[in-house]
Amino acid sequence: MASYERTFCLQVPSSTENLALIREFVSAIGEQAGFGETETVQLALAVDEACTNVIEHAYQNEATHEVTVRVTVDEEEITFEVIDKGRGFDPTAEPVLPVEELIRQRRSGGLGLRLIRSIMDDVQYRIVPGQMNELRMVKKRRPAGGVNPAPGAPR
Amino acid sequence: MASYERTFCLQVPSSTENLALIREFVSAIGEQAGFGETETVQLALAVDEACTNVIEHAYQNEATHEVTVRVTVDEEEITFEVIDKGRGFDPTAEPVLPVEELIRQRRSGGLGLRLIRSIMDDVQYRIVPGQMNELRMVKKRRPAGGVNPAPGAPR
Amino acid sequence: MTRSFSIETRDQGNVRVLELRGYLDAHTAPRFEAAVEEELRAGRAKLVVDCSELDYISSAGLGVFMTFIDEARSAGGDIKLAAIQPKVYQIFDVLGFPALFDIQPTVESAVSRFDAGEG
Amino acid sequence: MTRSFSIETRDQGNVRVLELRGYLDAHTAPRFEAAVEEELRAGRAKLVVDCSELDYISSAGLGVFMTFIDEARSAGGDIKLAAIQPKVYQIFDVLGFPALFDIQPTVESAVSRFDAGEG
Ligand SMILES: Nc1ncnc2c1ncn2[C@@H]1O[C@H](COP(=O)(O)OP(=O)(O)O)[C@@H](O)[C@H]1O
Ligand SMILES: Nc1ncnc2c1ncn2[C@@H]1O[C@H](COP(=O)(O)OP(=O)(O)O)[C@@H](O)[C@H]1O
Repeated sequence: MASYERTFCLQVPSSTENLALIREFVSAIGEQAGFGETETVQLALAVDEACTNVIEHAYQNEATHEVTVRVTVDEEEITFEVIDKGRGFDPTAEPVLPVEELIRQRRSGGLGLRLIRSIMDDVQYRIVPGQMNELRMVKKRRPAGGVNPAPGAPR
Repeated sequence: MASYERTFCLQVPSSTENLALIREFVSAIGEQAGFGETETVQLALAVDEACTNVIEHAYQNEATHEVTVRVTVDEEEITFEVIDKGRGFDPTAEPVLPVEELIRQRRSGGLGLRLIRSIMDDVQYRIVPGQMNELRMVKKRRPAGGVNPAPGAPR
Repeated sequence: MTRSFSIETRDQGNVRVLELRGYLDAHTAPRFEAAVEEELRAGRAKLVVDCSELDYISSAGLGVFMTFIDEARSAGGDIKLAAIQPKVYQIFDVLGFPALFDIQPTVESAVSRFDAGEG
Repeated sequence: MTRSFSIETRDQGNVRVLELRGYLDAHTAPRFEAAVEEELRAGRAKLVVDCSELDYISSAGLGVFMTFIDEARSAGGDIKLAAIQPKVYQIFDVLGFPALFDIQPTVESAVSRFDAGEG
């Protein structure tokens, strides 16, 4: 494969109304980058969850702000950066309760970060104080066979 | 209608592969802004034509550059800015030949700007030397009846 | 379009079937939540959610099932899921829903599990 | 998806029918151009383009018609358009195509106009 890197960027108002557009954006890029249908749906889901969190938590449902999704595609992986200028948080401080426990508490939330972590290969969150918060999610391309190379296998 | 202004921005590599994504972006916003199906198709067509021109002419089909589409929606109108950093041109110097004449010359081009001008209410092109070229296209909202207000009518 | 979502409700015997169509995300989930709540408030706790036309679900949609499942079961009913498309099933699967919810291949089998008194 | 485009070719009597599906833009137009060129090079100049499944056309697609119409007519044939959906027809209309091309409501009527010796 020829060496290449492509970047895409989408910026929309912080309203859940725009989640469909965000998913279409991710799906188009995932498809173009050669991910299969199942993986493309999962990528769109992870970015949907990240943007939903920005809208609901970082901006507390105020639709007057902006959500930015930057995507970089290269031979190895696809990287998504979801950027906001709202309230930051500490993801490591969020309890990961079993779904049974969430149900017992009649809580409808707490699944978004879990979905993101189970779909993506790497997830990093950083706050650049006074500037922005950024959730960075990386998904590696799978070799044609569809399974991960064994750890330590030559690449 | 409540006073509001919303902006959206999409940036993609300068490849015709991304025209479909650009159209989906415009269609989603047009629909959300309350334009009907016919008008939404036309808005997507005009922006497609503008981006095709950037890819083919400003960047001469080199896919390594970027095309940016900014959209602003308010109560009165929807504005599209198609931005490139490639070769600029003088739209007023482009001859507007009748389609019959184009056919006689077996030319396949020359229709894009014409489509853009017939769809949009206002079209402006400007070169910011050393920075960017920008095609700005405005479409007014039609009042419910679907026709333009008479010139000079009170607004 | 990946934007639309709708719910149609019908009765099948003493079971209420909610058919979901389209895309269930944080934007459309409040409508699904209101629909389930309305059923439970009206004393209808035997619910089957027909997912055959559901194209997408995010955690906001999954959350509606989590919020109401205990209430439906306490009232002698259940919220059963039926006819989930594979691309949607994988999302339920990631979160371990199949162990917690009664997911049936067809609306008929879901309804008949209520008739058999298993709900 | 708004990304796909395909062409299927079939014979109807001595007329060649090209059925376009999906989205014809600057990305997909080169395939349509190659298909029309192939027909003309092979001496088949009586062409009907079935647009019933065409969802979109931009000037790059319209340009293919403009490039080859004179050549087809000089060879005793024509490129007729058939069964254009309203949302696509409006695009042809903006540019005055209906005055320059033979646009028919159905593939059958387009084919029969060749049989009647009109093109
Ligand atoms: N982008 C964000 N900005 C601020 N807080 C966030 C963000 N994302 C997540 N959180 C916090 O982490 C919690 C867990 O998030 P998540 O797993 O997505 O579940 P949910 O959003 O359904 O509560 C949220 O309730 C919120 O308090
Ligand atoms: N964004 C642009 N940058 C540079 N040149 C352009 C641009 N848009 C249009 N042009 C010039 O104007 C001409 C007419 O454009 P258009 O009407 O869209 O027809 P076509 O692109 O099919 O030739 C083009 O052939 C090109 O020379």
